[in-house]
Amino acid sequence: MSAKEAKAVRTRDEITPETLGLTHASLLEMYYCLRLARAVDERMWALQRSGKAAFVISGQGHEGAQVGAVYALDRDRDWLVPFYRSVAAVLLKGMPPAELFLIQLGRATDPSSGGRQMPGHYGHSRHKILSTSSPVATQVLHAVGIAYAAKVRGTGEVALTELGEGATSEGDFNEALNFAAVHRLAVIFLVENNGYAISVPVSKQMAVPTVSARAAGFGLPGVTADGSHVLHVYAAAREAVARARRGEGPTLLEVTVPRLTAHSSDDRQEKYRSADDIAHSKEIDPVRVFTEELRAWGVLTEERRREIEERVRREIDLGTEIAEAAPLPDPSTATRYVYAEPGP
Amino acid sequence: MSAKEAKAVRTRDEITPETLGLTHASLLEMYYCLRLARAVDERMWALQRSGKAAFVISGQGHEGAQVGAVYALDRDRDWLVPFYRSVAAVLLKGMPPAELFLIQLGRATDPSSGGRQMPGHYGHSRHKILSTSSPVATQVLHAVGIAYAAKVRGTGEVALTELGEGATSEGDFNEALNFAAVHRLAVIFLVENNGYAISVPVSKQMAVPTVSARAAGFGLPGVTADGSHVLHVYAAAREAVARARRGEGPTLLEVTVPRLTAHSSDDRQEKYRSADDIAHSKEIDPVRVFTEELRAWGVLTEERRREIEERVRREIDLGTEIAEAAPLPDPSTATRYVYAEPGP
Amino acid sequence: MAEKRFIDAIHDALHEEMARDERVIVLGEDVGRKGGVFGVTEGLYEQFGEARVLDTPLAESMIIGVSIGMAVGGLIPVPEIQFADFIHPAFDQIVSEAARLRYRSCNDFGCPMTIRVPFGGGVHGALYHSQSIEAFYAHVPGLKVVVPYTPADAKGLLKSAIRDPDPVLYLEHKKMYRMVRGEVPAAGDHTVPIGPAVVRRTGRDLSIFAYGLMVHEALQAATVLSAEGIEADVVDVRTLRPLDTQTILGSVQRTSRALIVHEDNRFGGFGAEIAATIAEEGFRYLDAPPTRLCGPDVPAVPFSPPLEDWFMVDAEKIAAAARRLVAY
Amino acid sequence: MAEKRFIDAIHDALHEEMARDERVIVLGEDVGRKGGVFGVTEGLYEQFGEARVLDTPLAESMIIGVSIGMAVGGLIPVPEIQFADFIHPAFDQIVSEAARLRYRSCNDFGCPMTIRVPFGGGVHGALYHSQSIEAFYAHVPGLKVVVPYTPADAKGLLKSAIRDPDPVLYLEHKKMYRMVRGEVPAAGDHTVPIGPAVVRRTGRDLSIFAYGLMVHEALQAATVLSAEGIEADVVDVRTLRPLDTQTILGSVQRTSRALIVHEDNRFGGFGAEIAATIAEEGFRYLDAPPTRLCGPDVPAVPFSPPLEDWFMVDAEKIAAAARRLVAY
Ligand SMILES: Cc1ncc(C[n+]2csc(CCOP(=O)(O)OP(=O)(O)O)c2C)c(N)n1
Ligand SMILES: Cc1ncc(C[n+]2csc(CCOP(=O)(O)OP(=O)(O)O)c2C)c(N)n1
Ligand SMILES: [Mg+2]
Ligand SMILES: [Mg+2]
Repeated sequence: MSAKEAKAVRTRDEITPETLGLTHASLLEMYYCLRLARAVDERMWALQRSGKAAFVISGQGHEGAQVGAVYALDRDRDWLVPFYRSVAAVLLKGMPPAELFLIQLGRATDPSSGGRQMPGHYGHSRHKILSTSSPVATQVLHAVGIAYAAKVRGTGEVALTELGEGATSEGDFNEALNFAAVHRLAVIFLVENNGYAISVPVSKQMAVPTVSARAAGFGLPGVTADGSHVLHVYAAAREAVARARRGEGPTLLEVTVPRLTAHSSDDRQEKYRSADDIAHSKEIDPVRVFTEELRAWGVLTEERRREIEERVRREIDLGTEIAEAAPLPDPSTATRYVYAEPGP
Repeated sequence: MSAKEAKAVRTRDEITPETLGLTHASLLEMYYCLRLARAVDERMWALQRSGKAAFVISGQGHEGAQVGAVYALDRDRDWLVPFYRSVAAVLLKGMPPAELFLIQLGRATDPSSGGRQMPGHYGHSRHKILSTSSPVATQVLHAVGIAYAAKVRGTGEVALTELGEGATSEGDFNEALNFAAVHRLAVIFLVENNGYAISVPVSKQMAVPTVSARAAGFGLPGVTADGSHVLHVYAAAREAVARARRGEGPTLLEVTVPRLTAHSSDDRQEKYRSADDIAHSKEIDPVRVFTEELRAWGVLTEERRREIEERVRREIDLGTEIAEAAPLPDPSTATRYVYAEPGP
Repeated sequence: MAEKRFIDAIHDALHEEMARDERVIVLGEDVGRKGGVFGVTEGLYEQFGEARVLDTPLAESMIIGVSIGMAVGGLIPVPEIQFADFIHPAFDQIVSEAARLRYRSCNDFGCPMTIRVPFGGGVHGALYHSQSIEAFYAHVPGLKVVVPYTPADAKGLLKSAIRDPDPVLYLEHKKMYRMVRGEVPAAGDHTVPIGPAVVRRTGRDLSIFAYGLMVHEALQAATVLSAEGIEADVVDVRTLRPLDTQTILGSVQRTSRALIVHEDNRFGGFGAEIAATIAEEGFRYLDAPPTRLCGPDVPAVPFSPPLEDWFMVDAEKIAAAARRLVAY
Repeated sequence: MAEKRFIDAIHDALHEEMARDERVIVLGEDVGRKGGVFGVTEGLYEQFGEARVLDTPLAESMIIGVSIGMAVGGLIPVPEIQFADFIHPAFDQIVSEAARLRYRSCNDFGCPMTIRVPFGGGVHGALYHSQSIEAFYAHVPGLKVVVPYTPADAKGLLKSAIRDPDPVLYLEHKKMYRMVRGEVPAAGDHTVPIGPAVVRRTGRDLSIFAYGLMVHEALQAATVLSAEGIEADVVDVRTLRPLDTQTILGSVQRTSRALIVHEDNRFGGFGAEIAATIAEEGFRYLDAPPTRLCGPDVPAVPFSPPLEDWFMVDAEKIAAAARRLVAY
């Protein structure tokens, strides 16, 4: 083993609940979030398969990255600028499952868009979650602008934005890194690298093995964390948030994650992914890995697991019920809010 | 002196006509190009000041970078994708001074645009110089596409494209680096870093000291050469061309250059540049430095210098005469070539 | 003749042009191994190899910018933009570069390139997978813009576009891929010239001008109207730039009434150009105001079915507008 | 009242709004220490500091994208795009993001932002420093587009734009900066509402619709025409979106003849929308075809003086078109 490898292993060994100062309660909260996100996501697929929803785009496999990162934020004060896989992130940031199903089913009371956007386009001003669009990478600049505003206004807010590794090929991502570095803004670029942009493998997207390598050339730190291990992500994100809070500027935090589903319900991944690749993804599933880790650390008893499972199931069922009972939008509202309406 | 500094100095010392295998004839050809470019440029300003030309954008200070780089190309086979400061580059690539004045004066026989474009928008298919537009950085992708075509068609062509450091903030530049690296294309990105994007100093454009630092994160080599020393640029460019020719891919070649004039005839640089800064630029003028170097190396006698000076003056005068005598475009031609015209 | 789906006609044109001319190269997001998100480029990667069927990184400005360079370098690129909604990052490369290269160089350089773009709504695609973009690009001198409706035109226009020496924006309505079928000449080299519009149905009472999916809806409306005694001339505009004003004015001359239909937002949409041309050049023929029926002025198509239905122009809405116009 | 140049009116509006509301922030290429390439932001950097008058890196998509984030974060950004010709890289951020944020979030988020953009030809700027871009953006639901002509409007509309809760594209014709002078109310808080057009001159024989520099040319033409006994109504459209169709139709009702003038290319230009609206809603008033006089359909303005003169619409060309229209 080379010295470098030894150091990497040591660093990873050092990431334990103890070294991070995480209580059992915190660990179980993270666990609950992972399970909840997975369950919400699975229900979204069920709704689609049963013909109730037109489309799903999934966060399965990305939960470790998102829970690890968002857990490091001040969830009341900081901003989340999400993307279409941000199921776990928006749940942890405060949106209840029912709201995600309202979005999924395009109901009038969908809090993100009133049924105007496709599933997966999250947003919620009260939770400081910026509205999501579909063009990839545009949101990265918005996060940077939010961080600039925070700096000028002295609010101490940090902005965390999420994107896929595919989106890092867009000009906007690079322009954002550059501007954030020049102004040392409190923004974290969370790149969830799942190895594919729909069908295009990373090897055809970029000539370097990691996205984080991009950071140095713009003058900000770049880190790659293993998204199968929630605490690895949490450790890296906590450091990035601390840096941002101290006014030392942005961090590019890449997290390697498995994509456990096809790109979306419109895709068939068997066409371009080998059976081995798909099988390997399942092995590094962060939910599975964290479950094992918590058991090994003696945090998760079988009883606790069942309790959480039960709670998640109830919440999902309740959320689905609420969403299914909610009305579809009335076409007479369709012309509203192209522009602000005059106040009362 | 640290080991690193020592190495840098040694490396620089190694760059001599001898180590590069350059004959006196070659050195004098380079010198002639530098002087010619400077003289053409000065004449362009004179034409503007006398009211004959509406506008000048100048290459003064960039000649060392351009002559050094273009000299490393196979000027018949390879492509130049220039920008508005490419006076020296297009001269060396084959355009005679008269053509630059035809462009400057917007004459019907301007070979780049028939008087349709502003001064400084070079192009010439016969010389494999791609037509220039004004939006910065767009051309970088064109050079990459040319290199892709060369690869597919097996022509062995290399594409050299020029841009300023300011243009590296645009998304297109970054998208181009990425694509070129993925496909290991025979393209050289020549960034002429003159410290300013109009009035905006490098410190407000980027958080890193050199543009070449950007390269590694995209998976291509990045080099910074000192544009005051033509042979330093030539050495770096020759290496980049050789790499490209061997099929090993692109190089980001940054060359630091002084900007000896205002951004253009519409700018007054005293507003944003200190007197010291402007004075320092003059000291590192590549024409001046190369003249001294050639003298020191015993290549340039006073007699030779005068001969070259004389030749340059004749060519400039002749070129100006031709251009001034040329007709302005006839408005009846203005609708032509929006689309291809049917062949005979 | 063989009956083909709209999507197959496009596929076949690509296949034949690639086989015919090795300079033709297809590039874009997921066009290779996956065969495109809609399956249009299915099989090309296997047949022509990855150098000519290129899965690009996710960057539209790059896709077009690199294509321009390819064209200069002697290839004939056929870039695909995955959804019309995502062409906007490439706006500068298309408008400032591809469209102007020939003019600005006074014919020294050209830019043969066909940009294939799936567009349009009615597919639950919401704000960002439903957009119509023709108005932006039909305004740009130096570009040609085509919107086929029949499979035969889809094939023939694509072949013409690929052989055209100038950049062509080829808009394919994604709802039509598997919905529209039609005869396509099987043998020979079937091309359809860029430019001429075509009258799909003749009638004396009003002219309906449409393109893409809206021709389908207009023809259905015409059938309904015919049963009521109203005979519509239905003109499939097909090429938006250059626009066939002769065929358009000829139709108005016959009917004296013009209904212009498109799915894109009304205000500043392409219909305004057709209406303005008719008003200006066909003024003497008109017995009623040239009338537009278009998508409402909200940002593209909202998602939820009641909202989407509200947005989309269909046969019923066309028939209603036609009745009003005839009654004018 | 004080006589001001067009450029000073814009400068003053920026200055007053920055002084009035510390959330207002100016950003763009060279807007800081240099005071803008045209001098519009002169002095703001010195007065308000570099955090609020920001020299950005050279990247238009970034300028707009970051501005959107600033707006979300509680600031009121006033980004400058150095030349209209260079706004295209930001097309996606403007069209997909700024213009849609409110609609797509069903009013949960808004995007107060004023994008200042010098545009237009007649300044030896050639293909890439002369462009008109209003047709692209006036077509976009969610955006407002204003084009002032008088210094008073330049000031008043800019102030209204900055206070508007939605994104406004503010187009300033760069040829007017130092050419056009006019009275600007000196005291108080002078604003001009976004929306209403204004009749600059009344006449019974034809209506001329124009905006920006073309109002200047139209008024000059009207003076010439008046000497010949032709009285033109000249309507300064001022706001392109939302368009004041009432004032436009009112004018046509008085004159029965409409001449629509703009500098941008004719085909698919904004004039088509005005002409189509007049044709559709003012059909009964018309005694002659609504007629457009616009820039020719070549890519922007060629450089050399004879070519530029050929391109530009001016008083003489307007007067000639008006005579033809009145003689119809
Ligand atoms: C500008 C733009 N181009 C294309 C698309 C279509 N598209 C949606 S997701 C996607 C792949 C994104 O890959 P990546 O960024 O790696 O995220 P992932 O889906 O893998 O999480 C593409 C091409 C889009 N949404 N936006
Ligand atoms: C897309 C675009 N935005 C803005 C401009 C206006 N502009 C012309 S040159 C320039 C500065 C370029 O700086 P740099 O790239 O460093 O080149 P330099 O002029 O210093 O050689 C700017 C902002 C432009 N030409 N294109
Ligand atoms: Mg991915
Ligand atoms: Mg520079």
